[in-house]
Amino acid sequence: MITTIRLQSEDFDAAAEAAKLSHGRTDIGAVVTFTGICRDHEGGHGVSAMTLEHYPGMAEDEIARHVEDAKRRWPLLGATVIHRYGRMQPGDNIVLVVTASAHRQAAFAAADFLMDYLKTRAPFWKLEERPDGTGWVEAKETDDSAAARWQAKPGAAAE
Amino acid sequence: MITTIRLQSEDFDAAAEAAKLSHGRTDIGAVVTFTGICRDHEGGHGVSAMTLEHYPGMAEDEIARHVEDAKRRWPLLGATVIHRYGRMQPGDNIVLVVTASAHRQAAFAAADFLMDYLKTRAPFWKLEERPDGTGWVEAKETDDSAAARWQAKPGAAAE
Amino acid sequence: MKLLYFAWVRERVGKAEEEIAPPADVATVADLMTWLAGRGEEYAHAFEKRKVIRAAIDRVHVKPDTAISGAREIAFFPPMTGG
Amino acid sequence: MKLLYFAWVRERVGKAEEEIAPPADVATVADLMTWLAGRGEEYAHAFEKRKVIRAAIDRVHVKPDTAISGAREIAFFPPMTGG
Repeated sequence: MITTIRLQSEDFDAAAEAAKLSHGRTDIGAVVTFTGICRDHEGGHGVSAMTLEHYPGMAEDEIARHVEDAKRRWPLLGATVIHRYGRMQPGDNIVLVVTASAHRQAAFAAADFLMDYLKTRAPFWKLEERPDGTGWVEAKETDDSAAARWQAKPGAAAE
Repeated sequence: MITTIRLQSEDFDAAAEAAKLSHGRTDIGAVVTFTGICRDHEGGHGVSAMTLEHYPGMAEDEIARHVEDAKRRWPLLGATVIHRYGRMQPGDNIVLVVTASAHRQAAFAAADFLMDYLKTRAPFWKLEERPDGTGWVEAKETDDSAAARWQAKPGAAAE
Repeated sequence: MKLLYFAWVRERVGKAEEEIAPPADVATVADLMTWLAGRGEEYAHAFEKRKVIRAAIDRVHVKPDTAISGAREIAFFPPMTGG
Repeated sequence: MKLLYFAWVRERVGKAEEEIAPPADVATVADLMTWLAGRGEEYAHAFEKRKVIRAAIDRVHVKPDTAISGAREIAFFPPMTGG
């Protein structure tokens, strides 16, 4: 399986990354890409920009552990995770997850799983620039409960 | 909401379609793309090519009904469905679904939902070229049960 | 009314479409399949696995007990395998 | 051992990292937070919402009752908000 994990401040090209996974291959039947984008509002307040802080070293390790976990749960043929850090403005890409498999259920479930874990376990923190100053984004309970879906039974949400 | 539905024999550019949905917008936080690709094997036999037959007129209508259904179930900001017809070889793109929303759960669930319905309700039929001749692909029970997930409770699988 | 056939239903019937005028007692989609199956060997072959065949009236999926009166276009086809 | 602080824990402590040598009775991650909170106003402020703060030892998430002996690098941070 082709696995790509990158942390970078520069933007990424979702299409090029997806193409890399499937190019020249005839065993892949499904490619799912998730692109997370910086929005201009969040929970009722405006956001003019945000800065993503991360824990270098641990972030890569933690993402790699979850990609390995996803490979054990689903028959993946490829997975790419790219997470940006630094300052971003509304409309800018933040995170990319690409999964490839023979069948669509595995590709969908693995991408969904990886995003839930990136949200709740990968060591990144968002500092928002708001009309009244800057503020750290608080973790959401809905993200924790989304991630908890995968703990009950491996692959349960894929069925 | 921007909705694009196209049936075409020519290839599509998944990246360009995804970019169309989110370009210049700052309210979209999540874009999910699903690309279905022709594989060189299926259920134990080789596939050297396949021809997709469709019911012109009904295919567009049926897809449009499911996109409308998805819009009622989730807060989508955009949706694109492109389905090819004609002869395809392993590695060729077959189908594209792109969904955009403020939040990732809606984008994931809507893309998953649309693919399940395309598989089981959109009037397309695959004729495979196999080592021993041609054969129509049989509908899979796993596809029917995947589509049935969405009937129990609207949006249930998104939670 | 116009009939359309797709995939292996089309191959077995030997044509993609035709105009028909069934008798008045052919009231439902199931009746129509029975009537068609009696029109010759190729139709009998096409409609032998009747429970598997799906139908659409005027481009909307329908069940076998749906009435066909007023239909302009009825299509018969195997379970869909798109996506 | 090396300590790392991230996000608002870093802002409150006023530094991103430091070397420390806690006394031998500081056995767990929770003990370490208590000991750090007693090191001054900025630490007391950083560790006042102790139940919210997460920790990692040598780049792996750990719970408050995890032993710190042998750790080379311990990090403290708020709940993650990436993705």
